[in-house]
Amino acid sequence: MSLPPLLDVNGLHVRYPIRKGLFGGVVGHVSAVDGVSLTLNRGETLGLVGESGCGKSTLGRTVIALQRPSAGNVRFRNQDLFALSSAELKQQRRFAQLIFQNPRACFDPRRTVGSSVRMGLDIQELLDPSEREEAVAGIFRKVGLRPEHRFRYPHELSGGQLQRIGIARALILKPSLIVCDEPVSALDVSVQAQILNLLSDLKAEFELALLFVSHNLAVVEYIADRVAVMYYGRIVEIAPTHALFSSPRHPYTRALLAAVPTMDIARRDDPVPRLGDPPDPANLPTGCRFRNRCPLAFARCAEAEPSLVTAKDGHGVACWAAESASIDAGPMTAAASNG
Amino acid sequence: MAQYVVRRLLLLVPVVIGILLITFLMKALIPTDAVTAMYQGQLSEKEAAQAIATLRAKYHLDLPWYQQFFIYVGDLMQGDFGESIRLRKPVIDEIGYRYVNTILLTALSLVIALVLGLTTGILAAARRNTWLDVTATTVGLFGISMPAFFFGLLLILVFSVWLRILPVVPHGWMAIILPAFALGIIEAAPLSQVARSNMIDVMRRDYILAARARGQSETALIFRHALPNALIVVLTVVGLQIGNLLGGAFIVETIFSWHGIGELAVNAIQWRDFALTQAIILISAATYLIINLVADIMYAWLDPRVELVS
Amino acid sequence: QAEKVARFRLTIDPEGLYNVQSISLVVSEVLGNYLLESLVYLDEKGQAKPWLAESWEPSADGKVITFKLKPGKVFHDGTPFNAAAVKFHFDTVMDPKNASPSRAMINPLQKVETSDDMTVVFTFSKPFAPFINLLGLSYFGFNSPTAVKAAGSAYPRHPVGTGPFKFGNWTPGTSIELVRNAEFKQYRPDAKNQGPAYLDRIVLNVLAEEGVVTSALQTGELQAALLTADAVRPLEGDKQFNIINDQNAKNLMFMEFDYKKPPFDDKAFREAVSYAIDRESVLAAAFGGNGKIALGPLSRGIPGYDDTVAQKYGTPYDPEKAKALLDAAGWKVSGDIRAKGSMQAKFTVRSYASSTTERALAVIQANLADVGIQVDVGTADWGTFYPGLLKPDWDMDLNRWTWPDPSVMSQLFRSPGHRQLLPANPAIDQALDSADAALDPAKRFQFVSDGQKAILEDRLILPLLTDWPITVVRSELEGYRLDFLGRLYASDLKITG
Amino acid sequence: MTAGIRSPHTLLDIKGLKTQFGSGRNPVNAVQGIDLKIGAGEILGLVGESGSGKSVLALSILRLIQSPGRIIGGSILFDGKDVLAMSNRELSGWRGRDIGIIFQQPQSCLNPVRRIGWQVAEPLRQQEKLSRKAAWDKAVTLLHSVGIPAPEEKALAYPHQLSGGQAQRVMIAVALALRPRLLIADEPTTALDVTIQAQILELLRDSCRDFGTSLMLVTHDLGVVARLADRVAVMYAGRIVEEGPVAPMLTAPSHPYARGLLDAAPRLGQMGGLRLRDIPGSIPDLSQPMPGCAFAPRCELRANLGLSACLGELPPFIPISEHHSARCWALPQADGIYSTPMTMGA
Amino acid sequence: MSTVVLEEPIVAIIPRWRVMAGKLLRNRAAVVGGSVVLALLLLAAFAAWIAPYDPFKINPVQRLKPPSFQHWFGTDEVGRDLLSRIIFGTRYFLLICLITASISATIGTLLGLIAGAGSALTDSIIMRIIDILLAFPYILLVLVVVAILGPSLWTGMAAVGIAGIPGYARLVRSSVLTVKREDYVTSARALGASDAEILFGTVLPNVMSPLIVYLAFATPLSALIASALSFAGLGTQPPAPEWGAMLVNSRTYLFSAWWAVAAPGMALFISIFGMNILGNGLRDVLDPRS
Ligand SMILES: Nc1ncnc2c1ncn2[C@@H]1O[C@H](COP(=O)(O)OP(=O)(O)OP(=O)(O)O)[C@@H](O)[C@H]1O
Ligand SMILES: Nc1ncnc2c1ncn2[C@@H]1O[C@H](COP(=O)(O)OP(=O)(O)OP(=O)(O)O)[C@@H](O)[C@H]1O
Ligand SMILES: [Mg+2]
Ligand SMILES: [Mg+2]
Repeated sequence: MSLPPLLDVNGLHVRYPIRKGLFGGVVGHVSAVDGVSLTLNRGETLGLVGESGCGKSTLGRTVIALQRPSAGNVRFRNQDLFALSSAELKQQRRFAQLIFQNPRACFDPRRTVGSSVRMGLDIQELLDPSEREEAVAGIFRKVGLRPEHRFRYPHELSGGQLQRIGIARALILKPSLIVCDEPVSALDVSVQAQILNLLSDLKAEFELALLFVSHNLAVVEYIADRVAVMYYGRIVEIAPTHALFSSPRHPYTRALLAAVPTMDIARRDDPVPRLGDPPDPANLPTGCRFRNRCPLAFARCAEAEPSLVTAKDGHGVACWAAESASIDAGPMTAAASNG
Repeated sequence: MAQYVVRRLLLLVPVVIGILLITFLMKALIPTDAVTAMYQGQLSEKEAAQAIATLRAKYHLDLPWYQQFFIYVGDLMQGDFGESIRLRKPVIDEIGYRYVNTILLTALSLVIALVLGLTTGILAAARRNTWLDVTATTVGLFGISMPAFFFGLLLILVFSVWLRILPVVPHGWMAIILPAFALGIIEAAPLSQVARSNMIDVMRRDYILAARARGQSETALIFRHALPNALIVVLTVVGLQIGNLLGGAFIVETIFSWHGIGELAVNAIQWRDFALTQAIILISAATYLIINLVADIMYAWLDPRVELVS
Repeated sequence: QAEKVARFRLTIDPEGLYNVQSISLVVSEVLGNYLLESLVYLDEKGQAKPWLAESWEPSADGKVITFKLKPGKVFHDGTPFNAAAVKFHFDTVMDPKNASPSRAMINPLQKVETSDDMTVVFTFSKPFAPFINLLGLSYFGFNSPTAVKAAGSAYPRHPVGTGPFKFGNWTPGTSIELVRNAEFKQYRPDAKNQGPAYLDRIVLNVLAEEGVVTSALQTGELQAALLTADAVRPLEGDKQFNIINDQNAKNLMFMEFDYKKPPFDDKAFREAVSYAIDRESVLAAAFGGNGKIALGPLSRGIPGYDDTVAQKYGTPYDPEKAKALLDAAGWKVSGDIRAKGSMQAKFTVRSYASSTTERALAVIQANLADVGIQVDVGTADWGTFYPGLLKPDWDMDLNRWTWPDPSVMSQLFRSPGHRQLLPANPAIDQALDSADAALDPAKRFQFVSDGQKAILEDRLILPLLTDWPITVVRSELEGYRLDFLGRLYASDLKITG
Repeated sequence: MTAGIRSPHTLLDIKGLKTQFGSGRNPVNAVQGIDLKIGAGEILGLVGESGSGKSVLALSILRLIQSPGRIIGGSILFDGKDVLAMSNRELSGWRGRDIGIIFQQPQSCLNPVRRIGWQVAEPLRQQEKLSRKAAWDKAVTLLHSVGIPAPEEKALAYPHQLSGGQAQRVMIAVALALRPRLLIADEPTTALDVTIQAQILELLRDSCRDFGTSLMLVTHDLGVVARLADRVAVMYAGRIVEEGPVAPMLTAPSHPYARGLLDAAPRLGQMGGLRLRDIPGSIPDLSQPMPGCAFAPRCELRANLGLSACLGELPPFIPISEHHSARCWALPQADGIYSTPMTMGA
Repeated sequence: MSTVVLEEPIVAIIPRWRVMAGKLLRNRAAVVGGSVVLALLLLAAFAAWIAPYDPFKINPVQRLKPPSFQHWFGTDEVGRDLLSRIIFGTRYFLLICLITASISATIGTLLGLIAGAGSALTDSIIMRIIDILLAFPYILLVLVVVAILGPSLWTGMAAVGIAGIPGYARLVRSSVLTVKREDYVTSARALGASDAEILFGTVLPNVMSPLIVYLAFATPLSALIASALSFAGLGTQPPAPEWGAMLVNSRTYLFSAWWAVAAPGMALFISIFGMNILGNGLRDVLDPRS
């Protein structure tokens, strides 16, 4: 490939101070993103999965410069986002948009949804003011709503409708990247299906790159081209979707996959691997951060943190066990022999 | 915890210095000083002018305000609040007993306000939209809408002149009853409203629903589950109210001849007795700040989500 | 036998009970009524009579007065009252270090000497007629020098005098207790009781709010209190209460002008304003009619007040005349308001904030509006009002004085006047200077009368009224009587029933 | 397969239950006449679209509906006792002791200012009249039994000091404290991660088995249902549209809505580039009158078959097998009507 | 391509303000309070036509006459018609409310916005200033300001206005802190909106409803404080028919001419009461949970 990637994230770190008490004294730090590097090409969808609180949203927000990293950089459309002036950044913003998990929370309750969608055009000063309203009506049709829906307030719409409008709001700027932060987690299955279908249609039509954050593996499998698995600030495994789901290499990925309840009644009594309680994010174990929950953990895991090693087939994993053994995608319970 | 308190106390320093600075700036802006004001209406001639000059020099009133400020702060460091020009005695002597009076009055009225405000607020919330709620709310609004002196005089009329159960002229401990009630009832009104709306708010929370689902009786729900939560907000309001009580009770203090610093404050300003005004401001501000510190600590104690960290 | 206690009202807590330092009303009231005695008292005609003094003798040139004291008076602390005590008091007042507010009153006094234990000699820079009457004031009542020296700066909290009551204790801000002086001998012949007081104790309660005082009188928690006319109304007609008006009151409410500023430099204008005010209405509004309107510049209660001058030269309410005067002076009516040339008759009247001045101002405003002069009203607390007087930039102000002697006129209105803006007026200045120098009462009164006339003729001020302080006394308290200077015969007080 | 084992004893018997919110012109009919039975020891899965009235039904059963909502009709019998006729006093004795509930948001259901131990012990003290000490000890035991590590310490913690999974376990401990005969779990794992969800589900299943507790499990995750439920009821717009044993319900549901729901759920490892089949449109406005089948406006089947009855008349429950029935006018002709093949099944 | 337009019937959309107005009209408290405020506005606007007499016209003969057919509310200590004074007093009352509220609300809101949205440093500087204002005894603050500027209606109002700043600042700050974490604010930022655009375009409108409710409660309180100023002799200048001053000046008549106290007392009470219950009503109406 000669073209540079659309998005190139390099050694990104984001730390949050932990504030406590009335005066918010800083008592420690959470490394929400702890050295993440990844790339995303035009029109590609990267799924980002992982446990709640592992830093998916933070990563998503940082790559579109809604959050300053404490280290590392993000190149977007060949520009270092954090080296831009605010006017330049504003221009870049047009091309990187965001959709949130909770559609109800991401609309200003005091504006009609039409005006919320139009706001992007107004701010970015796209189109002639007289054409903007028409453009909004058009994008409403595009996401499967009637233009008349523009005049409603968020509370007058259902969650599914609002999520469509959320997509419309991002789409109207004709972005090249949309970060979707759990866009369907708050919706029930039937509405979720509507939104996922809509997204995959639009993705094709607009040559959109998506960074699709979710903890629902099935959803990610459905929409993503590649999937990254995150565990407490790090990417522990990254691979093309099919490869990841058919032959997961990191024990955490496998545990995740095993925990997803299937609708297959025959397997309802299958034992589910116990992972133990999640660690305190401010106080992760030394060495491999997964080791205290890992059935494969051995001495080396406590000594040093494994780094993400990408094989030729594009399948990357950060695990000592995966490196030292020839991992085949056997069931996890059987893979404990490395201990 | 101790560290936290120290840190909080240190935070008070800029506030206190700010207050001091502001008052000195104000002093520079106020168009008279105590000496001139004291010789008001005395038949003034050249000699009076000389007396004024003498006194002004004695109290450094002839210096620019910032020099006065440094002198004052210097004295303050040594625990010297200065001397009241009007009263010709150390400010502390006058403020001392009045401060005690004010604290007594504030404390008692606060107790009354809390008892009245909480019971009516909780009752109103528990019996929401019944006549009881309407009555409590109306009476509460009545308290808020009533000028203090008007209310004070009515209390005297009823309890002292008609019923003759309490003295008009303050003597002994009985003297505190009427002013404490006057203040307490007035302050109870906003407390009652806050308690009511917070109780209503808390009673709508999921954990109350969950507790009800566990078979808790309504009484237990209100007192054991909801009240501790509602109290948290009430506490903040109380902390703020104490500020009002400290300085704002002057009308009640005047009417009931309860000689606290509120009454003194008004006089001190009218006398342009700066050392006195200054000390009152300082001491009320300090009290306010410390009480709010205590309130915050209590807040952290009531609300485990808040942690005191230094 | 039960202790006899009377309870009276104080309007505010005294700042300290030492007449060298404070001469405020409340301090004078406590000291003058109960604790201190003076060299002279004024009889019902305003004549100085011997009290602690036996006799006095001015020198021929009028610059020296020699006082002989009555023997046998002792201070509450047991030390004798003598010439040294008198000298000590005046020396303290005159010492600039003490910045005594009473010093200015006796300005011509140069030195005080004692020729023997019972003789005091006062020397003046010029003959100083007001002196003898001033001595009757509590400002010149005597403190025990021993006690003053011993207590130092604490003395104002522990006064020691010779009066019928001794200082007991003081709950700051709340009350002052006075106890009977068992050794007391009355040196004032006009008191009914020549021995120690009948009452064992007097409690002075600090009560600011009048409504509260009325209530306390009704419940019997107070036996007597000074009140305004309004507060007295509910007690009127009730047999339980005697209402005492001090008709000897020596105060005057008046208006004055900025004489340097047009149109107030024009006598015709001042005169028109003077005719325009309905004093009876002011009196009714401000004091419930409790007092007397004033046409002359001196209060009726002051010896030397000349009613003929007041009637002849005064400006009784006559709005038509006021209008005529304004017309004549070139103030043309245009709409509701007059104007002369480019100047509109639109001014401000300022005063200190109190319910009485505010109501008076309401009437004044209405009266002036009737003749085409529009005034705004501005009141401020003393602290703001008083220094404003010294900045000559106001149009008119409403003011009030209280003083027992005709010398008030020279203090206030001898050029350049208390506001430093009066032009020299030989007629006024000479009459007032002479009045202050004439030791012979008859002569002095002539000058005082001339002074009143001159001030009136010049329309220098606009006298309004004298109000009578009202004391309400419960009927069980007997013998509540005030002398010419408003001092109480405290040893005469008796409680019955 | 453990599904389908029916206990002879009916614990909860709901008939024609109707719950309404608000009054005035347009009350919201959140529950529109529900008939439902739960047997002793049985696990019933209740699924349905968001807003279909699952939570309202759950709260109605416990009579926890608050103003402006109220139960306007029907009956609830719990072990033969008429729940709707209970006095407040009887209710508070019954709740907790005989019936318990767990909600979706465990954190917000725990009192933020009370210690965990206190909250677990509280019903024991109130209902079992245990002493403070005894209640506390039992609370610690309970916390241990739901898998809280170091229960003695954690009993002293406050809710904000717990993770979501721990909080949900505490909620379960509280609900199980009095060993109720029926436990209602309203989306107990929706807020949790899959890994923790798996543990909680296991815990619920084991607890029910151990204590013989019946469970009504509200969810819209069919995977969860597949894991736990013996029987499944599908709700749509305030009504149960299909009810039956778990196996047929998850493999061959009869009601078009139940089927649509099944199709819409993405399945791990089985999508293979297939497009998700969504149900166009959204749940009807429950404040508008619905004379016929509420799903009719969205129903492909109705459109395909051109049925007219659907919009005019509410279909009755039509039995499919012994314990399986559905409300659909198309049912008698249902064989082979579905155009797409099911991707389900082992 | 999924451009299927959903077959959802479009129900006629009621504008938001009409929804609010409808809610307001159905709220009894708000209606009662609102009518009081409306009545005040009408009285103030048409005082000259409604009042039977000149409120400044004194008549010493008619001093302190009890209510009668000529003078419905009686007369005051200089014989002015109390009814007329009360009617004209509405202007002062409303003026005081308006001025004090606009001073406290604008400055307080601005400070609160800046503190809530600004950097940690700005926040702590502003909050220290607010602390100072709060710790400064309320009434003393007012008195000192009046002492500096000289007493008049305007200085009194300015002082009361200043003293009211901390309440607004704290309220707005805490609302801003909540609102600025909302996703819709992040959305606006993602669209490229500048800080100012976000603050005034998105954050401010969303802190309006607690602000309006607070306004309805705090405003009448400042009218009460203004009357307390009159008590200290620093309030409105006579002969302005300002209720607080009238009440304070007539309080000695409580025992002898009750009507002189009752008229301004009731006027003040009813107005403050009305505004308070309007506030209660607004709170219920603006509460999204209701
Ligand atoms: N503004 C913040 N301040 C402090 N800590 C934060 C902040 N935002 C997130 N964190 C912490 O950073 C970590 C990662 O949070 P993040 O929201 O990125 O996780 P997530 O993977 O998106 O989780 P979820 O699935 O729950 O959305 C968490 O431990 C969280 O508590
Ligand atoms: N307090 C209430 N006031 C008014 N309507 C309500 C109230 N609670 C619920 N409803 C309505 O009742 C209907 C059913 O709601 P319910 O919460 O039972 O749905 P649900 O099936 O539990 O949905 P979810 O899956 O989102 O939890 C909804 O239309 C909802 O709007
Ligand atoms: Mg997230
Ligand atoms: Mg629900």
